[in-house]
Amino acid sequence: MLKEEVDSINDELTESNLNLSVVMNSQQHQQQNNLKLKNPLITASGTCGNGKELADFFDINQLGAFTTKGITVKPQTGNKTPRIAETAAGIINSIGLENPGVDSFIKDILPETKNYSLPILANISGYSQKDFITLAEKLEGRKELAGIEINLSCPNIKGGGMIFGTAPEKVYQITKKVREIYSGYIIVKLTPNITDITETALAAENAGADAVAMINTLSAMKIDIDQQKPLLANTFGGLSGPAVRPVAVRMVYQSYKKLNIPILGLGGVRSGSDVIEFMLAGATTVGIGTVNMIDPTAGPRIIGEIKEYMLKHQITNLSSIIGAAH
Amino acid sequence: MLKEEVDSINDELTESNLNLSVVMNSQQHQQQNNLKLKNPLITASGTCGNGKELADFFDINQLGAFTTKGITVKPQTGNKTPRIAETAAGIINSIGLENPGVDSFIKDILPETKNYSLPILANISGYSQKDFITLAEKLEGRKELAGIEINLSCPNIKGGGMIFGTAPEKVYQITKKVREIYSGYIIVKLTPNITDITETALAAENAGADAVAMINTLSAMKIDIDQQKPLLANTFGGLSGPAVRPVAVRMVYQSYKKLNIPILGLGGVRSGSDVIEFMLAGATTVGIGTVNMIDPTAGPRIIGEIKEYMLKHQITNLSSIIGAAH
Amino acid sequence: MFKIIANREVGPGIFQLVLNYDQLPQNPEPGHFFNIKVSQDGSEDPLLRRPFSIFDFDAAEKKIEFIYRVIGKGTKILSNLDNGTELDVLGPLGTPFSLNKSGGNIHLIGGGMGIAPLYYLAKKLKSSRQTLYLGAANKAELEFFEEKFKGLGVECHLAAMEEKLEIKGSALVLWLNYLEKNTPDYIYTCGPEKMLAAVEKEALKNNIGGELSVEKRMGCGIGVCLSCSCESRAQDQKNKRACVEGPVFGLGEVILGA
Amino acid sequence: MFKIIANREVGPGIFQLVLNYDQLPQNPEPGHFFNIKVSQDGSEDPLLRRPFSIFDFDAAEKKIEFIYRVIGKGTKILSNLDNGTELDVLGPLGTPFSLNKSGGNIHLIGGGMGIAPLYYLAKKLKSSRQTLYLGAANKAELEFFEEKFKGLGVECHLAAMEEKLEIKGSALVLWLNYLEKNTPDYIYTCGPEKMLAAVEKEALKNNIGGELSVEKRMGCGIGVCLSCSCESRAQDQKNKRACVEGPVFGLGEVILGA
Ligand SMILES: Cc1cc2nc3c(=O)[nH]c(=O)nc-3n(C[C@H](O)[C@H](O)[C@H](O)COP(=O)(O)OP(=O)(O)OC[C@H]3O[C@@H](n4cnc5c(N)ncnc54)[C@H](O)[C@@H]3O)c2cc1C
Ligand SMILES: Cc1cc2nc3c(=O)[nH]c(=O)nc-3n(C[C@H](O)[C@H](O)[C@H](O)COP(=O)(O)OP(=O)(O)OC[C@H]3O[C@@H](n4cnc5c(N)ncnc54)[C@H](O)[C@@H]3O)c2cc1C
Ligand SMILES: Cc1cc2nc3c(=O)[nH]c(=O)nc-3n(C[C@H](O)[C@H](O)[C@H](O)COP(=O)(O)O)c2cc1C
Ligand SMILES: Cc1cc2nc3c(=O)[nH]c(=O)nc-3n(C[C@H](O)[C@H](O)[C@H](O)COP(=O)(O)O)c2cc1C
Ligand code: FES
Ligand code: FES
Repeated sequence: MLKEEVDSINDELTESNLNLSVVMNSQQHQQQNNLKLKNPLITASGTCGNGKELADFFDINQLGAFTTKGITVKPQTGNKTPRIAETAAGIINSIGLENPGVDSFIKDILPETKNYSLPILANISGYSQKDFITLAEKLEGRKELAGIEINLSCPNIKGGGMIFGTAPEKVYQITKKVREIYSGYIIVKLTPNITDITETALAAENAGADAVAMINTLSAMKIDIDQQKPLLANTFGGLSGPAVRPVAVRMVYQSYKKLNIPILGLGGVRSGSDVIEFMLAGATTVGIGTVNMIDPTAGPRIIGEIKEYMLKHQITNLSSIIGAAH
Repeated sequence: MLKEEVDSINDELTESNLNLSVVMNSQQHQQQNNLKLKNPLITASGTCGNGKELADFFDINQLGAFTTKGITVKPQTGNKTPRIAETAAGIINSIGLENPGVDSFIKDILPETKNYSLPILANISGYSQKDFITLAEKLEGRKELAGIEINLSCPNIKGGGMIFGTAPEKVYQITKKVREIYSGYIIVKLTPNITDITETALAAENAGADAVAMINTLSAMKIDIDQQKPLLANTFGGLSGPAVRPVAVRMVYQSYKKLNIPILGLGGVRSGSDVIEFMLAGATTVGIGTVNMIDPTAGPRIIGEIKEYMLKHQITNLSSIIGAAH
Repeated sequence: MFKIIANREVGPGIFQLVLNYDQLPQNPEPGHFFNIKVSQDGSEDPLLRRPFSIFDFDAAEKKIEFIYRVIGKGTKILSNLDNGTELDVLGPLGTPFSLNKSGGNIHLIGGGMGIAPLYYLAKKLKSSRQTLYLGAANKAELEFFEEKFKGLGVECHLAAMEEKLEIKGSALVLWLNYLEKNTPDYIYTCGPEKMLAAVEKEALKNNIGGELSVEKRMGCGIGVCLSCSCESRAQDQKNKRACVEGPVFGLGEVILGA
Repeated sequence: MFKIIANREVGPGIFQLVLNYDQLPQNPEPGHFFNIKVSQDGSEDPLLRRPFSIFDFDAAEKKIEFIYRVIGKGTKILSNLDNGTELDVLGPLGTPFSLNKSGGNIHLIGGGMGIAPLYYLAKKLKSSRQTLYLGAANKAELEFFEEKFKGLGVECHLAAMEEKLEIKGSALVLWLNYLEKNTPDYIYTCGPEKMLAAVEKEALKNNIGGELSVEKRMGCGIGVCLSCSCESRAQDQKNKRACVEGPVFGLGEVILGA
């Protein structure tokens, strides 16, 4: 295209008439329960605290939605430190779900989210089906929340998350139970530590999940060669960051055509280009995790980069590119 | 330790009395079939051609062993290009096993390896159990080879490698068949695209493999966001390089205590430290793949770095650190 | 915007980094740290920022100064950046030292690069009687700091592990040698966690109050990831984040590890 | 050992990189390429080397010269490296242009950065009658090259996509405009694969022989990984590696893709 032509088109399509909004459809209650977001960016659980800290850096209402740090039934102090190890283009974390427990979450954290005008999602983790039921019951009806994200994939807890997340029938059972109790939007977050993620994704869909999120972290470790022992106090942890993005994008791409529910794609997003990559693969929304730890203003920067891409490619409605790489 | 003390010890332990040799035990024929290597470095299949090219850069006999590019029964021209994509600290390849076929391998390539004095391993891939049987039959008795590496894990071939490699019973069957035919050293190379790699590793052991190699590449993809389509002509490819090392080390660590046969650890090795990391996790030998593509003289450099580590930590016998991080 | 105006070796593998800034969210206090991105031009490795304590600060000239030791990949890359390079820097971060004991008899105890946060502190505590107990591997590592602290009129005692200065040994042993003769009102200490634990134990045993600064592995430095949690000795047992509630803690406030 | 002695912008986003070497395995010929590691100090990202064709070579002064366009992360990082930086460089690699048609009427057809390998070639073909057909986005991208080639006495025809020079269009269209009037004995061409395919087709139709240089995505550049395979038009159908048998191929030798 000649430069003048591009310029003249750009005259028409300007930042102000770009439409970045996306809709995460709901399986259950049709339209009225859809999650409508002003843009596809959703903070990834555990990498953004509960909003307060990032709010020092920018207005987090600019984001599509906010996911809170994972909560459990009881308070947890987490794993021993070191809890984090840096690897090539990635990090391994074994935080171990340090959190104040669901009751404190409801009493102390949820009220604070009232200051925000964006949808809030609570990320929940459990060690048994009963845990998930308790969490769903306690969160049901909480107006502050747009929905919950069931974390079936945390690789840091012995005998816990990982086991549910790799067995399709367990994913189905837990999702189904939670679905019976919780009426808001339900996202099931899946582990990539699995032979075929489409099996667990389909299990979640069949059990009534409104959406799936992929991926949580890849089980990984690092050894301190001078100490000759694992670097993390917990031995194993979860790998995230740019290193894992090619695996995450592959999983989203593989799942897109098999699923009828929307996908929240995440893993290693650093820039607007990466968000576009996930959407082209089939993600309706895209999570930003590790990047916030490095660049606290990543959210608004990425939104700007998405807009640049839309202008360059003359895309008016961002949602039109979902799955376009197939 | 005081500097003088360190110096005085170093006087005794010098480069020349470091022992880097390792032994890969054989399950089958006890001692006489053991693979004795002067050091733990083994070239990873597909990243070093068949030796000739690297030999322009250094004497490859300095390495522990050499693994040839994967061969199939019939010649293959491989996938369409682009066959390679760069990712953060990694690469995705979908070469698609371009190779001249086993007959040409025996006729043209094997004779060339006679110039080398290090053990040569042939990497074999197949689309069916029959393929593996054919390959084993053709390679049985070839004096040029110290052994074969059964690639049950190439993620690039539709309906092929990936499927065998993720089902423990298939791994068992194929290994068993090959074992009945092939009398040299057998390494079974496993895929990391699996929920629990210890299951396939144990299947290989139970079927009579002498060793397992882990990991092959992680299934992955990259999308060209300007073209809005997968960057690789083959859509999917395998991720290798430093990005995957934390996953590979975790898998070796997990498997070490469950297995009685030695592990060839690989995935993302760049330096001597990385070799040490794999050995501490439980690897007896360590593969160097992608690094050779970037630094053709990586082999000798890494050997030097291992020696530095041994001097620093006063380690006389490198094999004494195998599994020491447990 | 931060720009490198000096990045020079001031001891073996020890660098002084001076940055010019155009604006800061607030002026740093002693004990604050900054989180510096060392990879440039979109390289994803190293991925995380690197935390460094403020070593010196000059509001008039808009300069912040750090002292760092080359340890691994990140500091190696940092040490090769040239003057004029623009750096992505977050800070000041964390909770600084309290200066309310100013005027008393103060001991500064630094192990290795633990010296870094103590200089700007000493500057701010100028009205106090200050004694520095500093340990490192060898004399060459200490010279730059000795000169700096002497310039502030701080009494300096130096120890090295590899050669005999005042003693051959650690900052801890050095300090203990003087503790009875010269008992401080308050101490500030920074260094390896094992040393901090030992100093804390001795101080508490002798009923001496003080503060320490810990170096925890950090993911974010801004309180969102909980990588840097320290177990609290307080009743509620709520973990404290080294990057928000710390890196400065009161003696006895958190459980020090290895 | 290779050291940067110049790295400057000579057109919009186009850089000239001059390296001093202390030794080379062999002197480079036109069409050879070098594989340059752009990440420094152990950073693993970008991981792969970046291939660049030799633009100019001076054995007496031990200088090799490249021209590159800033495309993505790798070239961006490269463009920010300062004089004095030591680079890890492999080369010369690949199969160069043959110079046996020297003396005839030669056309050089370059699209965009496809110009890079043609300058040193033109220098070596000095005794021939040479005409350059060069296309780029705009005039600013062409100026540096026009001057260089004119300096060799090469007749230059220039086209741009964004503004009318000799024509408004591609190097291909420009060349076709002249093909009948000035039919060459031999052509050398480099540029986007689509352009190469079109040039090849026209040349073969007109029974003109020649050579082209392809830019294939490379893993290793030394023939070990088979990332750069080109399908051969030869009987045996054996793939050819762009990094070993290429990047220079005879017209019609390999199947050109998109
Ligand atoms: C609050 C705070 C203030 C600090 N102030 C200084 C200072 O003023 N001067 C100075 O020289 N050093 C200081 N350090 C330590 C400094 O951050 C590390 O030496 C540096 O991060 C090492 O990076 P690397 O890439 O060279 O080492 P690598 O070992 O390659 O780093 C790998 C990872 O481990 C982390 N890491 C390694 N060592 C440490 C450490 N000691 N503490 C925390 N994280 C570590 C790195 O940040 C990185 O994420 C401080 C640390 C903290 C937490
Ligand atoms: C034999 C050969 C000679 C070349 N000579 C020149 C030259 O003289 N001047 C010049 O400006 N460019 C030349 N190129 C292209 C140059 O290598 C790429 O522009 C450069 O690698 C882009 O790197 P990047 O990190 O900036 O881009 P990115 O797009 O971020 O690179 C991502 C990956 O794709 C590869 N890649 C991207 N574009 C190309 C391309 N066009 N060809 C091959 N690989 C690509 C990169 O090497 C890298 O592995 C040559 C390519 C080849 C194969
Ligand atoms: C420090 C840290 C803490 C995390 N905590 C949680 C958590 O509590 N619940 C959860 O579902 N995922 C958690 N995750 C996983 C992320 O939400 C995300 O799925 C993963 O990191 C991949 O995305 P990224 O590469 O963008 O970080 C955590 C990740 C990190 C790095
Ligand atoms: C270009 C390329 C080609 C490969 N070809 C083969 C192959 O033919 N057979 C095989 O078993 N593995 C093959 N692999 C996998 C490697 O042998 C190795 O298992 C993997 O790359 C991980 O190690 P690395 O990170 O050190 O490269 C290939 C890898 C690459 C990058
Ligand atoms: S480093 Fe992330 S919370 Fe402290
Ligand atoms: S790039 Fe590896 S063989 Fe050509």
